[in-house]
Amino acid sequence: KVWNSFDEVISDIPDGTSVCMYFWGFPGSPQNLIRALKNNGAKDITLIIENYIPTPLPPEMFVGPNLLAPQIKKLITPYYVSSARLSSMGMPMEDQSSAEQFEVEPISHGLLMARLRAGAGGLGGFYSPVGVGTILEEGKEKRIINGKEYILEMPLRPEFGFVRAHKADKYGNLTYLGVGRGSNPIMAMASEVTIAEVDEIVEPGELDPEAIVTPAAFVDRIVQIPPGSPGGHQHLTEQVKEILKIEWFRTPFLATKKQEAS
Amino acid sequence: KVWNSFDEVISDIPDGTSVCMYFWGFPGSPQNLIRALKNNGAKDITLIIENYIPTPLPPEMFVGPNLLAPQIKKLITPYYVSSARLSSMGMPMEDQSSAEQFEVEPISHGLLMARLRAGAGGLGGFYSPVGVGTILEEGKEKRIINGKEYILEMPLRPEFGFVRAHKADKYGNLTYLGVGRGSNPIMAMASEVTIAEVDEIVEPGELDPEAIVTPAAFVDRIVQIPPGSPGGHQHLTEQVKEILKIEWFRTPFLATKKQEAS
Amino acid sequence: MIKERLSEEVIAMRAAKEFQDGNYINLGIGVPNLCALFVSEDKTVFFESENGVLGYGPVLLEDEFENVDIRFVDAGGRFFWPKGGMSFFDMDISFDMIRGGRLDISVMGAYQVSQNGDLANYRRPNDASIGIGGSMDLAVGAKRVIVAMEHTTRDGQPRILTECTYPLTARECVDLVVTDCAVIKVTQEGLVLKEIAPGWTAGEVQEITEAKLIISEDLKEIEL
Amino acid sequence: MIKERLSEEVIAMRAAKEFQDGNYINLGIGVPNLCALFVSEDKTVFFESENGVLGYGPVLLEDEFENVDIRFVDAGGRFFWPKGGMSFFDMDISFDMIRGGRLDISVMGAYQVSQNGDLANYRRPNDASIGIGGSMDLAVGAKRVIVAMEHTTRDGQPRILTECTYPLTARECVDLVVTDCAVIKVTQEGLVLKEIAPGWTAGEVQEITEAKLIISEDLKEIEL
Repeated sequence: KVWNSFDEVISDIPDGTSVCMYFWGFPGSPQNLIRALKNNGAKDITLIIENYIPTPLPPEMFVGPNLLAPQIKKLITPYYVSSARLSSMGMPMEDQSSAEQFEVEPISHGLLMARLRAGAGGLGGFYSPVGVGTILEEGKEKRIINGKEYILEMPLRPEFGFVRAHKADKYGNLTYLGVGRGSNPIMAMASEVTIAEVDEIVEPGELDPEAIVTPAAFVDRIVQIPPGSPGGHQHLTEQVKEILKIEWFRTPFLATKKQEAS
Repeated sequence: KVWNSFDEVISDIPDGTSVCMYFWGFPGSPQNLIRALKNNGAKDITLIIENYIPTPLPPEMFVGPNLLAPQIKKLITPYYVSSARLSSMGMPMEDQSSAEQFEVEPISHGLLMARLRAGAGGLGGFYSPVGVGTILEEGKEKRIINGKEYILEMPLRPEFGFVRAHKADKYGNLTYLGVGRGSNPIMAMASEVTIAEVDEIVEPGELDPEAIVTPAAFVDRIVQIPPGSPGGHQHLTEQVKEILKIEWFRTPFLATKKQEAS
Repeated sequence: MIKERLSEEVIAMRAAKEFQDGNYINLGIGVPNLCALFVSEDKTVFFESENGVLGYGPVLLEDEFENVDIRFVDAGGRFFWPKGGMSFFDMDISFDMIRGGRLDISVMGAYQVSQNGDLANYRRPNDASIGIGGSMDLAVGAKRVIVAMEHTTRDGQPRILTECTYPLTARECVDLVVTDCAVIKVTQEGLVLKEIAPGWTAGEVQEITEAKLIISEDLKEIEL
Repeated sequence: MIKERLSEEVIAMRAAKEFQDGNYINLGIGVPNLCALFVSEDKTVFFESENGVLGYGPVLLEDEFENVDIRFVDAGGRFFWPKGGMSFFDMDISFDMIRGGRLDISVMGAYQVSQNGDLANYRRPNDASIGIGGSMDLAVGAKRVIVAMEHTTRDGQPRILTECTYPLTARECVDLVVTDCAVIKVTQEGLVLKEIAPGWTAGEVQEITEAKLIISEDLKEIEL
């Protein structure tokens, strides 16, 4: 399961495939697999992603899903902001509108989790209380169960799952760091082929069997981020401290001083 | 959330309620809550349990679900063996047939997990590939999705969840020990009122936030098993070593020597 | 006459007064997030963030940014201090917690609230962006939904309406609305005006509210 | 003439020959469990147990019982040795793993198998006990289902039938049947007799098999 190159570990990704990944700011996104998918150039991808929020940062600091914009055919995401919108809000970034021409299928975070879970567990679909009376019910079957209205939602089973974990053992057991866990574990469980990038690969037995979050059976390939290189925990931590010196990033991400209420 | 008495922590359990618990041999069953429910005497209970396997052991050594037999109206379980059957197989136990007159609703372990999960997550139901063509489809709606047959299954949301964990902090975060984890976490998540018995209650901050399995929001009440007393890890470990000296128990639970194949 | 509106901080203080000891609470981006600063000291509450953390500590202040740790970030992207008793978990479990009714309170911002408690808070009409996030899940799942928002839009249009005109987040989900001039409870009978800001009359609040308000018998000035 | 049947150990050895390096495997109670003793040393396989453990070590032998640890018990109630790389998880995840197709092989016992691969292995007719356990989930979810069983009942009745007469565990799920006298593959065309025990002829196997067997072109003696 252990691979040595990010480019090689995804070299079999075909045009037209589906890929899921966690993206929610700095922690827990598969930075090197995103870069490798960019290099690979696979087209017409259905990208299932927690948040599509473009980043204006230089790719060696931090990459966002906008790096893949020209390769995306369809986006399934609970949170979509275009680069044009961010640009108009004053974020120092290029307008990538010409690349962001993909179809966007809206969903909620919780529904995304539940659809992935249904996919992970081989279910045929489920009835959701979320989305009733909203755009999410459009075109979907509804049903009253015990007097309450539900929407029939279908499982998601992505062909590839790009996962960011902290440690892996050589069998593929994974642990995470803080909120970098996010939806990585459920994406690992739901995907046909799960590829994890990790800070460190250790020998079997070095991870506490009680603290392993993703058991090896859900993980097909693992790659270690070279120590100190982009996307690794240490490197990212350093980058974030630099990034937070930029006024535009500091304001939303750090609370201002507690103000006394009048 | 911290209670001091098993009898008190379940004193509000009414007749006719539903209770779920893990039972799969020695590890991970809520021994003291089972005893307390016996003392309480609540009747007409729907018991949702991983396995209903009577035990002939003295209650101070180890109790099984058969301790509750007279109080059960309905059993939902993937695995049911009557005391009469075990007795007829030579297990040194009383025939409790007069008490074991409850209705038994069959289910599979995986379906039980999925129904509890749907209950935990507030879903209205789901389509299961398991049980098609079997007794489990009787009386249930079926549906073809993408050419495959599924059964509509309903969520389970027990009124009370009896959980056996290893450690709790005072907020109610839980960790488990080995296969004593079992279905305890999903039962904690699915129940309206979750009551946990644990080996040790510690201060918040003493449990590794990465290794907490059941977050406090799923746990309503916790009780510590007095050190060294029945149902605790240490006591149970000692009991099991005694129990395994009994021939009837040793044979199925320990492998015999590897025999050379002819 | 233009009456003085309450500040964002005061809105947050009033909303935070709803928190009970032991509550599990999710705070939305903006004014709701400020509630964390105003929890009374005799209460222990637990904040949950959709990205998979419960019981986290206070958000980092601007002069603390050398302590930034990327393990500790909330769903709004703000860094927080770790805290004893906090836990990290899969987002799948996070949303079972939310949808399964294990959160006592969700405080959210809103564009619009209707008289029967419909909520519109994820998208303006004709906006290409989609900000559903976890709002639909929280609106459906939390035991109580408290909306904290300005009473009117920037150009003075009402946000509390007979019917929402913006895309809905969820139907009949809001329990309480705290604005910069009023506290309004959503009931079976309609919207009940419970509290008003200092210097305001019930009539003045009604004037900037499209939906009809029922004046509470014990109407009083907002207490903090 | 009564032919010699293979022992349970030999059935298990033959079934274990199907294991490939890196496979995730669940073993049922009885003969299937014995397969763990016969994994060839050049292969690393991972055993999964329904109660929430993956990659556990060998089962404790009878003279090792002082090492019993109640953390380490498989779904059949047998104690095992811990092993580096093993993990414990919620049974909910265990059954997502099973139903979601992450197990390569499930080896199960059976009462009956039909010519189209239907499986009956959880209950005899008129038995008050219900032993569904995880068998229905494994039968539906595992990539390959291997049945390891005696070819006939104790009183000589066939177990490999045109149609099962016992309650079904799952339809069309069995891939391979290893018995005490034959190895039979379930195919679209029907049951193909691939291997026979030493001293047996294809005709003799057919005699104790109700379903019609297709004799494989490369029929051979069972190899271990």
